[in-house]
Amino acid sequence: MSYIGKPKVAHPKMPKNDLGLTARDYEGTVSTLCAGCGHDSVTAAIVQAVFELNIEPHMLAKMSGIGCSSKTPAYFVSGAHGFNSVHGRMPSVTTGANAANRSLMYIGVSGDGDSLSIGAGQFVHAIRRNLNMCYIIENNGVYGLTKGQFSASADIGSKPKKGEPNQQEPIDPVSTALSLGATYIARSFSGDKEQLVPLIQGALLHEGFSLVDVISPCVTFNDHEGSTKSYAHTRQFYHHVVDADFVPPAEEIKAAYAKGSAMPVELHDGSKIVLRKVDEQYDPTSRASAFKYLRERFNAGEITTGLLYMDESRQEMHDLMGNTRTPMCQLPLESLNPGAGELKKILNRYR
Amino acid sequence: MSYIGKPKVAHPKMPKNDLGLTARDYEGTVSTLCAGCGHDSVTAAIVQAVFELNIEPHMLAKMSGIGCSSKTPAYFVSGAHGFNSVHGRMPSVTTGANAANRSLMYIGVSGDGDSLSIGAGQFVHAIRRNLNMCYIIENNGVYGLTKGQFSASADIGSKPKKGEPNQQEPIDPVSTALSLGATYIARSFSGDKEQLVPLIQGALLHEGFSLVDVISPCVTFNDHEGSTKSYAHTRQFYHHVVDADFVPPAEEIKAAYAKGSAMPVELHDGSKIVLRKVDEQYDPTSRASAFKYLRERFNAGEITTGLLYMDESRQEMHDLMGNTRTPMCQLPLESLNPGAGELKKILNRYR
Amino acid sequence: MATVNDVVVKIATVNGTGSASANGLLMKSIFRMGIPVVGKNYFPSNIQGLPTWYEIRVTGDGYQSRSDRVDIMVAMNAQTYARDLADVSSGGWLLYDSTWPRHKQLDRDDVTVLGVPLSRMCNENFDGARARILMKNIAYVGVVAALLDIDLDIITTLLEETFADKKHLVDSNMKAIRLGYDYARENFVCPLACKVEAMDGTSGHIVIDGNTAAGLGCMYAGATVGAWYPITPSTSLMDAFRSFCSRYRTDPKTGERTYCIIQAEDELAAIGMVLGAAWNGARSFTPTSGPGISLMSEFIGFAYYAEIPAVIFNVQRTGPSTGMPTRTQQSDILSCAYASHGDTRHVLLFPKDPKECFEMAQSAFDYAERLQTPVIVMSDLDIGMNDWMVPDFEFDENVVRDRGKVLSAEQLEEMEKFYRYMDVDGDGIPYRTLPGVHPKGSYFTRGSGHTRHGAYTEDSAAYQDVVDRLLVKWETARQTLPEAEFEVSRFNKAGLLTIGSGDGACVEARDRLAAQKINLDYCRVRAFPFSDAVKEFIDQHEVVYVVEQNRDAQLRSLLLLDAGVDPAKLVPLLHYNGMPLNAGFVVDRVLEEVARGRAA
Amino acid sequence: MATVNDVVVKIATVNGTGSASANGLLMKSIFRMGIPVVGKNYFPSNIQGLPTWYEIRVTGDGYQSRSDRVDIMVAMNAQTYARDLADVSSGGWLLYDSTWPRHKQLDRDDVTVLGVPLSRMCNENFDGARARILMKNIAYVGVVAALLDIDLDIITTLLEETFADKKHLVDSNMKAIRLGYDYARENFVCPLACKVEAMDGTSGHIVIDGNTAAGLGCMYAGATVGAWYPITPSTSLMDAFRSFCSRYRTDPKTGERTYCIIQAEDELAAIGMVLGAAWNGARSFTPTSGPGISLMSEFIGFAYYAEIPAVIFNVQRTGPSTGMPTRTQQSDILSCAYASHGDTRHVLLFPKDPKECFEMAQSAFDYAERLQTPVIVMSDLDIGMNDWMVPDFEFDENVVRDRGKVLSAEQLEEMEKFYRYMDVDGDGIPYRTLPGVHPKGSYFTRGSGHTRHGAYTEDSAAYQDVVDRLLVKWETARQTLPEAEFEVSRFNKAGLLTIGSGDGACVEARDRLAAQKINLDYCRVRAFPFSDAVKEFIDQHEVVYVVEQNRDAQLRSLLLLDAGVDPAKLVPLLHYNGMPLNAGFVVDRVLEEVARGRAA
Ligand SMILES: Cc1ncc(C[n+]2csc(CCOP(=O)(O)OP(=O)(O)O)c2C)c(N)n1
Ligand SMILES: Cc1ncc(C[n+]2csc(CCOP(=O)(O)OP(=O)(O)O)c2C)c(N)n1
Ligand code: SF4
Ligand code: SF4
Ligand SMILES: [Mg+2]
Ligand SMILES: [Mg+2]
Repeated sequence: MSYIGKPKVAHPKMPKNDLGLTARDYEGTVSTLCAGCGHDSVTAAIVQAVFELNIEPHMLAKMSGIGCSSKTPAYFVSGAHGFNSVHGRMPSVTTGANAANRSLMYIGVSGDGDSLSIGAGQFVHAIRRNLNMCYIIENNGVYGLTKGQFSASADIGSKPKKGEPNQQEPIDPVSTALSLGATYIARSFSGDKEQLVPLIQGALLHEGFSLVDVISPCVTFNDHEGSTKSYAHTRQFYHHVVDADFVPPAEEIKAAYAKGSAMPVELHDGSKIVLRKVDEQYDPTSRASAFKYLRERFNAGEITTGLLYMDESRQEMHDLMGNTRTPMCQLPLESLNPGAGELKKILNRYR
Repeated sequence: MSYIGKPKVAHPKMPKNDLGLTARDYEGTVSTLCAGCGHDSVTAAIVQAVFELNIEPHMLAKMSGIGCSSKTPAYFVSGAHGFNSVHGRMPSVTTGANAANRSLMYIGVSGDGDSLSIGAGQFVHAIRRNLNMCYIIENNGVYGLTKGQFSASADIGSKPKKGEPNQQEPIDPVSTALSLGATYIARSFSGDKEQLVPLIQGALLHEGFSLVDVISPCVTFNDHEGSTKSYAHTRQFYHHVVDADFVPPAEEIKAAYAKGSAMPVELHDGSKIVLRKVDEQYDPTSRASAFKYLRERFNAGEITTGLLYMDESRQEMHDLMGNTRTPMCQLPLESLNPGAGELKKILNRYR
Repeated sequence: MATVNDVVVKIATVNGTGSASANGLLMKSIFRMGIPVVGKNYFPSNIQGLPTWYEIRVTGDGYQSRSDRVDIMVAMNAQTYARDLADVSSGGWLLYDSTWPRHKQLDRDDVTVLGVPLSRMCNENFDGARARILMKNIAYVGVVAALLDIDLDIITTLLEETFADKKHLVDSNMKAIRLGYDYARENFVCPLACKVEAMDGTSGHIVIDGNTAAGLGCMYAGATVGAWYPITPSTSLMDAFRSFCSRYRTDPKTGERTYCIIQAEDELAAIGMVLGAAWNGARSFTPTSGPGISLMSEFIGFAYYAEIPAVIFNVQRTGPSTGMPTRTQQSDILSCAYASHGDTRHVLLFPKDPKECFEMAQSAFDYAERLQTPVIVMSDLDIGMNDWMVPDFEFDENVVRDRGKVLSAEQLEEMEKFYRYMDVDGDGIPYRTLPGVHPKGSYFTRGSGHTRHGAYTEDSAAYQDVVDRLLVKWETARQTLPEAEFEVSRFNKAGLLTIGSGDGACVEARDRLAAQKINLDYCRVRAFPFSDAVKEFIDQHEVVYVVEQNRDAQLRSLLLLDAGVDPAKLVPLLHYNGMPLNAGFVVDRVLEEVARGRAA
Repeated sequence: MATVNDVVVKIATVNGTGSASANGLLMKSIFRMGIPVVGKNYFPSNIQGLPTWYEIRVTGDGYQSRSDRVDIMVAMNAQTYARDLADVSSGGWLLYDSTWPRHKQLDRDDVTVLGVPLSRMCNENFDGARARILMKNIAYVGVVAALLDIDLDIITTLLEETFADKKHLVDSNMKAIRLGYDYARENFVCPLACKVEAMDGTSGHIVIDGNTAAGLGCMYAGATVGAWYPITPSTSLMDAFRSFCSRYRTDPKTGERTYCIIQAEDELAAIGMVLGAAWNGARSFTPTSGPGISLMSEFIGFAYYAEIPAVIFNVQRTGPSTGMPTRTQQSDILSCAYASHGDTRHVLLFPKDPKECFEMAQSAFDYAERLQTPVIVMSDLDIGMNDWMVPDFEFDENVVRDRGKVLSAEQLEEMEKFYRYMDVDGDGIPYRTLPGVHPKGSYFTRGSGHTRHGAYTEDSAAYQDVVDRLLVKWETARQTLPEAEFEVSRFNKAGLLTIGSGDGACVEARDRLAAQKINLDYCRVRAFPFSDAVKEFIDQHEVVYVVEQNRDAQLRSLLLLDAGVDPAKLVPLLHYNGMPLNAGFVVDRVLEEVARGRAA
């Protein structure tokens, strides 16, 4: 939705990445979201993440469904192809896209409505396939675009602007993903870019399904008092357990980590994620203990954030199937059939 | 599917329940499933469960989707109304049916394909609403009716009759239900009627969503060596943790429980479920610890069965909404509008 | 040209700035003066910050459709200024906020530009950013009131009603109104040549949108289960049902509810819930729009074949796929008529305005229960979300609603054996039973092949027997559904035929064409399958102009297939750019066809 | 009546007992004798224990459709004995297992009953329950071989081929064959009056089912991504694709695959995957059946509007809803042609047999990529799952497949700016780009309103511009798609028109009618939209009998809507009980119409 073009004049002194591009080159058209919408902050975090990762814009594929959140791929990396599909079906489109071309990097942006209601089935099955993608849920507890109905992530007791508080058990994408065995699971907050950017970077580089659940308040319909997805509530009950830093392949890990221990995990491309435990108790490598911890904190009213679970050992979809590394869509058509002679032989089986 | 009628002659000495009905009165038409199919044993368990519970046949509603498993409601309680819906959509139909008439007892029979693939979204949301129903998954790891494709519950490494072993992470309905907060979660085995019958009885009487995940081998497509959903494999790795006994309202709990401690839980109608802990470690009242335990056993290759989680404190769908106890469908139409006079007043708001 | 009670005011603003209530106030105040009005809202598919327009047509002669001209443009949005100025009809006026300079180059000789320093006035008189923005909108209402000569007392009363408990809001709003009003009277010749005058054209009428009317109708119909998934432009239907029910269907003492609204996880689930509830005997419904219909189609076919009542409101929007969710069209006619695979066809009702939404919301349940099949009420965004002036709704408490052929416990007790799908009465409609009523009533509902007895079958003859009977039922439906509306004279060779929201523009177009000596008979179809009278209407004319709001002549297609009329007679007049139909379009297209030698 | 190479054998068994391979053996052996055969399998929608039938028509004159008589009934299923006996044509034979007594009361004077103690013989000669059941089936093959005079050497060869590595199985099977064969020769007059004789009617032909052929076609087309959700009767299409690919598209050394088959979680996901893959430039497809089409319809509309190629195989089955999944019909024509809400229409291809399944499986990708739109190949259960005798498939390695208008990196490099939805060539087909190819190619694919430049829009004119262009593309499709097949003589006033699997019965019916001096011209339509020649064919005849396998005359409906022909000319001949069409039905219905005074 772009009535106004955005001027793309970059200041000559703007920092450039290894490709010689500035952050400006990773922007999109002007956002049409409400002023202050959390989603715009996530957009900014994505811009920074891909800029810093030196991703060639046209090698990124931006996938989405329908919703305010799902509109955002238009607002970052104009140079990337985008696919704004139908409501709740981004995962299947991304699955097919990835099946056809595994050489692109896939970033999917979805909403809590898009992923946890109409899209719940597809969300679950993308995880099951360990689809190689970064899946971001811009989680605001409501349907923004259809004007403020509760979504399935609304917490019990969370109050709407008018009407009665939600009574239904929320679906927590993180626990669901843990129960299903997603291989990279993070939670963050649109208001915490520092935490969010490296989590997205890790998610982009992790080979397999990466979930980044971002609390992203809807200022228009769900940012009032009593809402558990408001800026105020999130800030108050926000609890980092494992933060992450992303370290590109070439660089050495030299930063000093003040709080907690640091644990570097090597990714497939040689880069590293350094996990910084803020909470010593937390073990981001065990589904069982992660789940237990999360539930206990949830019961205590806390919002646990950070890189909550990571498993680099499981193969992603193509490798599970034993597929060629050449993108399917680049295989020459002629190479894909055994020819007229072989056809004759095949037919002989049917005589 | 009934080419042959089933003779309904009950032996005069057959035991009768409080309604004066024999188990025969709770049978259905002749099964058209393969000889030896696990689903037929589940059918038998259901017959026994409802017979013993003295349920009036026409007060039971039998709901299903599509699949061999989903056919079974035709094979029990002919006197009950049945709704064989479309593939994967039994939960929504049951939700609507229950919304309209909360006085019936709802038993839904589904398959792993029906519930975990096409029906995953509806399954998840029925749990979220705490819909008052007994939801049975006849889990055989394959699509029986479409001839043996792996389902989403197939275990990693499980071998098909021909072709390659499954590589994808299974969806375990029990862990998923735990992560979503289902209020009664059980797992059993079609070959263990003794364990299964009381679990179904408890599920029927529990006010809220009850899941009974039953390993129910498909003899035709998934009962060979190497299959983790075969009779042999299940028997071998089967591990009871909490068994349950059902005690009707009137009766006192008098049985002596040999192994482990017994814990009676009172249900809404005054009857009780007595949990018999087979494994002392197991705590069926904590989602967090149940999940942890299940994953650990799963990693050890064990199939944990029994009444795995129970929470009598949460309200079911109607009560969450504050609905009248009178079934909606029995409210006289005339009582449902404020009349012509009030209409005039309403219209005045629009002048 | 000087006119009285014939003026079109269009207001261009940015959404999310509170202009909606200002525009409503303006429209209502004219209505309260007894002058018929038409209001149309053109809003973007986002929440805040994009251009939005509101158009008020003051129509002393009571036409129902939007106009094709703009007399006064209130150009409050700099972003669309150029386009808005271009839209003004020759001789018209453009009102703008003169606090800031404007593009003088764009000026038109034939448009009078009126500048009012709205922002400045409001900044001087009000505190706080939000209040200043809101009051700017109210202030332009004051300006327009002065320009058109709207009664300020009526505006005051309306504000008092709106802010019954908040006197200070009445005062601040009136202050803003006054700012605009006084500025206009001081600086311009007021009223303009196009002005309003109190008349008696609105008594016995209300101003309401179709979704609210349908929601109210559902409550009056005794619907108890509503399942839905939010989608523009149908969302406000369930909102209305909820708000009426929370007032009238909640026990004041216990708080107990006699309605159950379920926000489903998607449309597949919503329709599943409706079927489950209907199977159990509740009146149940779901409102949706195009994409929802696509998703519901498997279940709609199930309901057709298993013969389960279901009421679906399709508030149609523009386009295939997501299209333009905030624009109107009638483009789901084919997809609804034949929703689902296999041989299926479905009953459609076509309300023309909110009043028929109210009525059909009730009768839809009767038809669904009588015919044991889905009934789709084909509303659209124009009807559903715009404010229409319509005659007061009526409700006759003595009418006993049709619940169809449902066997009672007593009837079952007396029967030897109940068979679900037997055509006992020869009308193609079998008897049904409700779960829990009587042991003899039990049967197994299925979408797989079944016999007239309700048993599973794969037998060719037994299968065909049932689907053939469904055709008998279809003919019963044809006889049962609401008759079309006709206006026929003996002399006319040509007719105009339309459905739903096309009515207003067609009625007006007929008048305008008649003024040019082109007389057309008229038929407004109200249901599918079509009655015999519709077929006769077509048969009796040389040419029938079929006016509809889609690209593919979908209504015309159904007429060919279901009424079996001569295609040569049916000339499509297609309007599908997403804007509501207007009379000008119909007039122009008919004139074009007449010029080409078509009968008139 | 004594006949040579004109006999129908029907075998009634219970499913899950291994009779399928016995029946295949019987059919194949006749085919190997050079005699044309037609095989039809009528199986239940369950896995084991229900009645199932296999029908072999030996048709020396090479007709393709099932017959309307049964000469020899092999009644192996006590449950259906009565019905099977009733099905035998007068003068025919019934073969049964005389190990057990049978219902003598049911006997017919005009049917010769032949008892063979199959179970007893097999119990005496084989060990183990499973082997005995299997061998009983093989034994009746022996009996029939004797009765018809089938060459035992051919049977032996076939068994040797089947059990190449398992000599002992060849022996045991031959032993069972011998048991039946010898018993028959000893006890009955062999061969019967209806018998077979080697001829040269099958060279250059194969026996194959349509799903296997389509799967093979997909491999030859270079499809790389197949996404699907299992559903009868389409499942075996993906099975075939998988098995061909595992043989020919797997690197023998590394095991690396150049194909990616994804079993989706449902049909909504399957079509989503196809679109995602096609968007990225892979040839991708999904096989499904009716319920799957309903579920896919939202996405099909998206693909139409966003202009994404997609190949869908709809192997149609009987009924609305779940219907009869193991019976055939052509009843998804309307739902596929107009799948999805809004103004949408889709390209359909109608293969008549497995050979055309092979060919259209390839050309479908060409059309989809050329037209940038979904293409639905409308097969059915009869074609897809039955064994058809068809001419050898051909594959020309020199034909360069049409990948449509895809801009290369070089082309993009040279362009100033790329706009996704511009009609550069005037054929309504825009250019597209693939992700990852070139920075200049990037654009945002969306199902919401967009302009010719690919930008989001809510502007009426910009919106209409794009949907109007889609109509231009539709006309290009009309010119592009495969032409219908015609047989026209100058003298005939009436024509027969059909699609797909209706061909065989129509061809045969024409011959039979001609024998009665009723000569009909013929048109077999192969694609929708219809070519001009189809319209001309109809225009040039006084009456055209439209033969189709559904209740609602769906093909006729499309002809009215898309070809704009005179409805009075199109007489529907509808067959929809789930059995494959046969010539007798067509002949009878034409005669009825002629008797009523229709042209012939
Ligand atoms: C099939 C279908 N149903 C309904 C809609 C209407 N719709 C658009 S966005 C949306 C919900 C969006 O919620 P969420 O994904 O949480 O996004 P947010 O706007 O909150 O970012 C709905 C229901 C649709 N576009 N398609
Ligand atoms: C929409 C739709 N897609 C596909 C099918 C085909 N289908 C029938 S049953 C089934 C799977 C059943 O598997 P499961 O639920 O595990 O039941 P089981 O037969 O194993 O008991 C499928 C895919 C269908 N009926 N409807
Ligand atoms: S409605 Fe909410 S989610 Fe949507 S743009 Fe506005 S603030 Fe963001
Ligand atoms: S196929 Fe499998 S699941 Fe189906 S009836 Fe047979 S054994 Fe049971
Ligand atoms: Mg949201
Ligand atoms: Mg299964």
